[in-house]
Amino acid sequence: MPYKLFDVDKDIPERKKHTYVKDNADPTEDIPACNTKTVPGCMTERGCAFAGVKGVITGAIKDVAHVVHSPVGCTFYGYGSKRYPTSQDMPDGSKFPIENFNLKYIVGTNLTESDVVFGGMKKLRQTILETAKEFPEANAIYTYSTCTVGLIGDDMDAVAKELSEELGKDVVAFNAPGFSGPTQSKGHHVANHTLFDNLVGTREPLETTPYDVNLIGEYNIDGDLWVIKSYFDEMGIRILSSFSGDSTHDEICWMHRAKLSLVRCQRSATYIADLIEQKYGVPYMKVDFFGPRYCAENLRAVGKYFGLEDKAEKVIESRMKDIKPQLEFYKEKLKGKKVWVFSGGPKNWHFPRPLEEELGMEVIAVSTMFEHEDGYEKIKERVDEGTIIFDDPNSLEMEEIIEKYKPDLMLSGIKEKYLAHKMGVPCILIHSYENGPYIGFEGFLNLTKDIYAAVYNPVWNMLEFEYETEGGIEEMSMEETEEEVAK
Amino acid sequence: MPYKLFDVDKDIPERKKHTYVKDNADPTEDIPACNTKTVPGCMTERGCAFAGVKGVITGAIKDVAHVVHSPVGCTFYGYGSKRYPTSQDMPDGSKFPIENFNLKYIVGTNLTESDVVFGGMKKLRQTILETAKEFPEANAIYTYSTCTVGLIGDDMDAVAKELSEELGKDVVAFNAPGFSGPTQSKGHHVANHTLFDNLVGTREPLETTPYDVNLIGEYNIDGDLWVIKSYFDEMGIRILSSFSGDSTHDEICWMHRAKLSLVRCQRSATYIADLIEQKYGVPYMKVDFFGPRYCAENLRAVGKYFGLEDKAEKVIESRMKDIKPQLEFYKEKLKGKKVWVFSGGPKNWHFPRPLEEELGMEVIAVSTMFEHEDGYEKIKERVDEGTIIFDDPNSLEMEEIIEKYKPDLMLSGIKEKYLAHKMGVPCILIHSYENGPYIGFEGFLNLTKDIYAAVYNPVWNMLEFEYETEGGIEEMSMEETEEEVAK
Amino acid sequence: MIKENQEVDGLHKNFAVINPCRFCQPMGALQALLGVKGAMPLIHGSQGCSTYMRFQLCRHYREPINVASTSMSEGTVVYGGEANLLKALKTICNEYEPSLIGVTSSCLTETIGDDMSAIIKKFKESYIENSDGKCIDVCADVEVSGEDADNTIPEVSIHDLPIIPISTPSYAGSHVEGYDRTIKALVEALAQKFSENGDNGKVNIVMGTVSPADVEEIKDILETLKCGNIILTDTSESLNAPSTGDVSFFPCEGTGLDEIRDSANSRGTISLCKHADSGALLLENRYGVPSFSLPMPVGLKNTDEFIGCLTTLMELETSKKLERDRGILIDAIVDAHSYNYGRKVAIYGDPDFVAGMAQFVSELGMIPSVLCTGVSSQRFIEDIKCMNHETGSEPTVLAGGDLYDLHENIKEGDIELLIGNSYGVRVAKEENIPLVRLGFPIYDRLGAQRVPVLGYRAGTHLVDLLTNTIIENYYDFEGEINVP
Amino acid sequence: MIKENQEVDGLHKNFAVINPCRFCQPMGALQALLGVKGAMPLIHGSQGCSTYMRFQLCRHYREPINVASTSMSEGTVVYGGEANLLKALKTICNEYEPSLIGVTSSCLTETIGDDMSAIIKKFKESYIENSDGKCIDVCADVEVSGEDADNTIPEVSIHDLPIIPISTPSYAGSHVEGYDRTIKALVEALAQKFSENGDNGKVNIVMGTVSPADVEEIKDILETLKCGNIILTDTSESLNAPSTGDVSFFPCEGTGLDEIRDSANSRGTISLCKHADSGALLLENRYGVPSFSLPMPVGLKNTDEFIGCLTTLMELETSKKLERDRGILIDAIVDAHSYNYGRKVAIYGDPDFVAGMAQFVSELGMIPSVLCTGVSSQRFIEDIKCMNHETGSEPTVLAGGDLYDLHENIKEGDIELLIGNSYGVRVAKEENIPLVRLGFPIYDRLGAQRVPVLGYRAGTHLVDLLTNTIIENYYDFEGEINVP
Repeated sequence: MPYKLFDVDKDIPERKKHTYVKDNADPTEDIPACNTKTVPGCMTERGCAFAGVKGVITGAIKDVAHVVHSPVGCTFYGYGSKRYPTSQDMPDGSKFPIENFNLKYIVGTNLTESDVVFGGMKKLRQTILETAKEFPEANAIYTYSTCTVGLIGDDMDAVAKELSEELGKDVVAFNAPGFSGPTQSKGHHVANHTLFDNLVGTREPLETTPYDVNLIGEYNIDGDLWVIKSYFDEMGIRILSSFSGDSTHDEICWMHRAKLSLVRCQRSATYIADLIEQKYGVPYMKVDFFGPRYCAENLRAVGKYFGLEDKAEKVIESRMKDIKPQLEFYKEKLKGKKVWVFSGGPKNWHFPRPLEEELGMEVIAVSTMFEHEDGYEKIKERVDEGTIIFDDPNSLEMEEIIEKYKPDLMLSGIKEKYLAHKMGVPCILIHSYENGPYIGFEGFLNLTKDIYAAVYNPVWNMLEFEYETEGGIEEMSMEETEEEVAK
Repeated sequence: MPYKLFDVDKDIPERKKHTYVKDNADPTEDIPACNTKTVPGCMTERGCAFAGVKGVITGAIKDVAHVVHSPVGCTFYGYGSKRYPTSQDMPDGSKFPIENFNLKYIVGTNLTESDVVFGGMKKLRQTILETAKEFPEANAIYTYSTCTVGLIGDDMDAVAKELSEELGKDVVAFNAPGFSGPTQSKGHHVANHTLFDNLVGTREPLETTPYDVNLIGEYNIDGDLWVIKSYFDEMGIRILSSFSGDSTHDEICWMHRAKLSLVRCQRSATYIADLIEQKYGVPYMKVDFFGPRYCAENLRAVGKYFGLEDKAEKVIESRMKDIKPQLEFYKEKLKGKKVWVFSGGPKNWHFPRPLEEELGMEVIAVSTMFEHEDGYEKIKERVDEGTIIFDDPNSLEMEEIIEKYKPDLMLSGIKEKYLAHKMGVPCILIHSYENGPYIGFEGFLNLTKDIYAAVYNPVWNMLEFEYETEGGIEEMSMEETEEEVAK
Repeated sequence: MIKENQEVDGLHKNFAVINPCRFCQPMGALQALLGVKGAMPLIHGSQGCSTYMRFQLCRHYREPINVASTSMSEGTVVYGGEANLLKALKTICNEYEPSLIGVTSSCLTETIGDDMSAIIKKFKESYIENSDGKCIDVCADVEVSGEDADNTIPEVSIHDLPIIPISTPSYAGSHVEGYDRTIKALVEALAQKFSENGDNGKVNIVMGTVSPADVEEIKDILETLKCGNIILTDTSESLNAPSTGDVSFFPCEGTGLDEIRDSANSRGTISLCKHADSGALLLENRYGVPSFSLPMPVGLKNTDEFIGCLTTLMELETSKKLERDRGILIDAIVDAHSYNYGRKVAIYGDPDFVAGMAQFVSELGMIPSVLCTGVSSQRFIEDIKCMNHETGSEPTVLAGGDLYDLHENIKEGDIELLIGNSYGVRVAKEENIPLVRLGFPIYDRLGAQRVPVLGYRAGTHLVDLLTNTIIENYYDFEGEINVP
Repeated sequence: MIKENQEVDGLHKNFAVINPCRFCQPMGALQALLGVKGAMPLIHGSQGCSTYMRFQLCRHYREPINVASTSMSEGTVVYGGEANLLKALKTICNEYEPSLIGVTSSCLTETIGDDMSAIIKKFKESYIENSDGKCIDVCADVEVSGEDADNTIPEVSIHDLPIIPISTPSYAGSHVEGYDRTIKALVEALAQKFSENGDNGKVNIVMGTVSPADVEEIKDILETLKCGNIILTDTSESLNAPSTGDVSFFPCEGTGLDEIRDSANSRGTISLCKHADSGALLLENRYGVPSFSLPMPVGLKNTDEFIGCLTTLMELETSKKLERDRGILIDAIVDAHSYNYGRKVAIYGDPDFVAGMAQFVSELGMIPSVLCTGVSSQRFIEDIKCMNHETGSEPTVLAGGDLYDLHENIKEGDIELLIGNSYGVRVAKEENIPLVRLGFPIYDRLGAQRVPVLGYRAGTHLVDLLTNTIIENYYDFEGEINVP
């Protein structure tokens, strides 16, 4: 019986099939149930489809204005979302006039009661026009459906089409109301298809080289993209289009011209790589740059594809020389520490092996909030027997895991972080990071340092009030007194 | 009987002769007794002679290292003293390498018990040598006697002379131990004579012009000097030497080459103007740039001396145009407000008339801590009948003045400020300033704004807890309730 | 100049909201419910709502925040949310065993028109208490096998468990209304008059959307006055909790249900947030408990008004400690004045906060110059007009504005200080104005939950904070000021 | 690396002190005396001493500070200071009517060798109480005419007025010794055993040179533990006084003389400043009151030690509130850790402050890297060595250093945070390191007297302060941190 019901789940037995304990004897298809609706009332960590579109994928593009077609709430919640910085560099060598434009502004249509009754299309139209006026520098306007809009049935595509012509710049509608699909993963899917259907193939790059790649599913969290880019630069590989970290609207439009697509986050962005391959014949390769071994292997694979093996080796060698001695130090310290990885999707299978191999840690549990079957298969492949793999944990399950299995560390997001902290378990942010970037060689060292510091936080030794009396202070002190007085 | 004994002074009747109430019928020589020893145990606001040298005069020079020959205390207290900024501009057009060097460092000999017993000359010598090594950019080293040194009898002049030769740069000793004289004024005197005796005439300026002046007794508090300098620049007058705001060591050395000396603070610096006139024949003029009228009059006088009357008028006109309408506004607001001026010396006769004429205020009391007879004569000349003029107030007298005469404003120093504040009287800092500069036309406007703001501080209307019940809130509220319930 | 959103030509835009300055109603509901001991908030909507709000709350308070969701999805939307709500109630009752469930609606469920009261009634009516105290038969779509039974008895029987529907449509009003409606819903559902002329000798205090530290300050004041009280609602401990090794999935401290019940017997209700006095008015109208809507007690005058109202109502003498705290505040204001006077300030946030803070900075001699609240409130505009009348200042007032309007209006003036939540940092940086972080959310600093602004003592710390920010930015002269 | 001034080759200089990091002894005496209710400090020396020190105290506390002087001058120096001291005592007794006079010496009067005890004795002996309770005949140089007589009776008869000589030569030690000697002189002169085995059920606490807010925190802790206490000395109100319209010329609140007298009957004395335990040792040796010299209770471990010592000594249970405060401090440290760990810190100031703060920043995961105190103290060096042993850190220790040494040693390292008084701002600016202002004096910010560091609660605010300084300077990424 590889499935396990948490003690706390006695009254929601349907949770059992979401919790799998790895047994090497099990057939491959034994994985947790996933990508299904959350049990109502369960304290899920999942988000909604709108978050999947704007929060994950489109929000990372540097030169686009975002219009959320929603009551004020969704607009606020979509504002200043993920920590994906952008440079001001544009593909033609110019500078985008506003720094971190993608983080600085969000526009909303501020739907009110009457819009719910009479429809919000007019308001959407006017808001997009105002957006174009207020942000003339924006090279495109993306607009997003939300729950209310999904219900009242505004035809956002029609508005987008009309205004694209009127404004002379792309206006793209993303139809993923919050209630679509069981998780934010639905939003990734919509974003991929919408961007592909509307944009890919509509523009031609300024120039092409034989070493042009699409870097897909890399959102530049804390500068991850720039780490990869530095490796590629040294290898002579050019990122023609990034999807979508530090990207531009135009880059999305000419993705069809790359020689190869590399898919980093295979949960949120394999869709578009597939579509581009199908329609334009650009092959893609799934890559993993987390942890030194995977990073090296994948750099070699990319190098091999382009006949740049030597250059890949050089990059690997130079970086490994720097980090290896340090990793050895930390491995000595972290050996045997138990860790629970709880990420959105792919980081759950990016991290377990590196943590075990490079740092000697023991991955006791892996959980995700929006992974699908293929992801769980990879997770299962990469963890040891006995590891608990569970889908869409609720808060009581999280408490049980911590109480029963006593991890020394948790890797997760901010909503879970303070639960762990309250229970005396350090937690490293793994969606955004603590002191990132975490990708690549030096990034893994950053992660390692954060882990080391968190695990060895001196305060863990001070949780209990302790006072050593050393045989009774009063007595001792009085003796001294008597001695002194006797002198 | 023009002299008055404060009620609080019944047990120190010797204070009576220090307190004079102006009567127009009195002969000129009726002024408060001054420049005499403070009654021991009286809470005087006076400082010591060392403060008079370093804190007032030499500390303003930008390129000199200061060595206090003292136990650690005096060195600390002499550190970061008055708020006199310096530019990095040197007379030869170069830049002094350290910004505000005069405020940044102080050196001490750190005298200890054995030095008190065996003498501190060796230590002084070594400290000066170290100072020269640590601050090679310093163009001279000034060293100061203090109480302990005055008692143990170290021959600082001998050390200074020897090291001047050894180091090839001027080392100057100032022999004004804290206990010399009744106030810091003794220190001003020593500083003037020491600088004159040791430096004036020892260097020649790089060039001279027919419009070279010494600006004496202007220490650049909050940038006052730079205000005057801007007027002079427009008039074509050059400050050859400043004594000593934003000055350099060399400037002091070539003061004998000016065409005219202008004495701004006539308490602390008339000495050197006198000495220069006597020895080198450079005439001097006493000037007052506080308040628009005095400032205009004195600019005219200086202009006249150099045949630059027109240019003086231009300066006056342009500045008056700016400030006049504003001053009129404030005068309307400040009319009749009572003010007590308590400054070190000359500001006590710089400010009363401007406050009365320009702002319509009533000067009810003037007091100083180190003024001499000549200063008191000027004060008396410039205040109205009935004004109390008193010397070296103690804290109880200050309380009595506030309680009995209820000034609306006090102008004084920081030690007195919080006493006034506790008693509900606003206080403007007049040694250093609140939002200076205060000199010249625009400076007087600054002062006026500070006064206006202080007098009209909204909190003065909120000192008492007040709560308007408007006929009883409970009742009112309950009525409303009944009405509502009745609906 | 008063500028109301979408009503004035002066604004660049008439439709778009850019960088909003308010949340939606359910967020306010959470802020209220997180101060009720044992309460579990349940948002009836898409799970994005609870996740987004938990995220905002977590990063501000740096505490675990638990908010359940009915996880509405495509399929269920079509048929209405009844099944999801029933199931969610069941799950919560069985799994978490709270002392109260506050069910808030969302734009989704308001749009589809779910009747939450009816569904809750159905849940309670059709609820079958089986031998082990769990509810199992309500939701037809779930099969429960025998092995999953549990013998734990919930602390509160589900029959008696208050399940309170709170209508908080996200497309109307803001979190401020959401807070207000929640307080009202709580007292409406729970308050009971115990006897005809009963008087528990206590005062009810409606806190508004303030920080836990503010609640603590108000409780300290009430304690020093020895004034019995019922705080609606008390987040002081739940949102600033110690590390103990344990975690709680709802507030383990806060206002007790018995206290809310008893609120009908209090001598009066003081709302420290004028926009959250509906609960107080209900208590007044239904139970005759007089209601007083006061300005947020920030600074001298507003705190005086609170203390005056409180001591008059409760027939108390003011305490020596309070007098001392007031005197220290005055002392600080006086000493600070030369740095502060004439400084132009922009303030944004919730309407009562902005109005209270505008009054306070006026007391410091500063000039409130741009005042922005995301809420389109006439009451706010009246407050500011009234303040203008007294202080002579004439701020630009953005009622129903956003941070983009704020920024545009700041570009026009010579603002020297910005007061508001973390979202203003971009305006602050672009215009090179220091930002004093107050309000919600503050996600880029630690300890926001420990910064109070209410009462004299907090006022003094605020004087220090504001003045030191001014000094840091406008006075540093080699780090020296006022050296005589 | 331990560098003691004038003993180590590593320092650039062997003689000069550049930008000192300590005051002279009389300053410490004032800091102690300003916490004694009704005490008037009198510095027997040149009037510059009292003026300079008042200036430093005024601008830090922003309070009127009164310190009398014997105003020694050229003439009187030659003949010794007897006449001046006698006259000063007379003036003070008649004019100010304090409850105690603390007479401190200075470098001047120590150098000329005045025997202050003898002069005070002479003052008291030759004091003639005339009909109106004033002393008039002591000082031969003053004529008093009949009209100047006054009928006011001083509150304390001059016969009974404690006039306490305190030897504080400025050329030895520092203000820390001055503080220590003053506490010792106070208990030496005043403490009395009321009965053989008497026990007043109280604990004596020697505060050290801390802020008024620190005294308040310690008093709060003692109150929550319901622990009777005698604070030596209590500056909490005298140096953070309200505006009342009145002014007092000596502390109108503070430790009462009766309390100091009663200190001989306490159950123990805890010195929260190891360098100020002479008074405690005197009480131990003379009256058998056990003495405990603890590290300054900054942060977790040191506060634990204080609470442990206190509760053991006084046989108390710790309070729920203290436990909560401790838990919140832990919570804050945990949440702050990812920003703070590995940050290199330089700390300067009084030895107990530096040692306590070094321990605290270690608890935050920071690395105390340069520690500088102006006091050449073996005890300090031992404390740091002991801390090094526990935490594994190896700071550069400057014992007897100055701010110039500090700066030189900072240039060598990668210091990311500076903690100390306002004088360090020039180092901070030059090296572009943020400065957290703690210690004395802080003249370029408002409210220094209201910033506590002692105990758990203050520790939490300190975590917030230090962490936010780190975030402000090293983390701001468009004002966003940790957005998942």
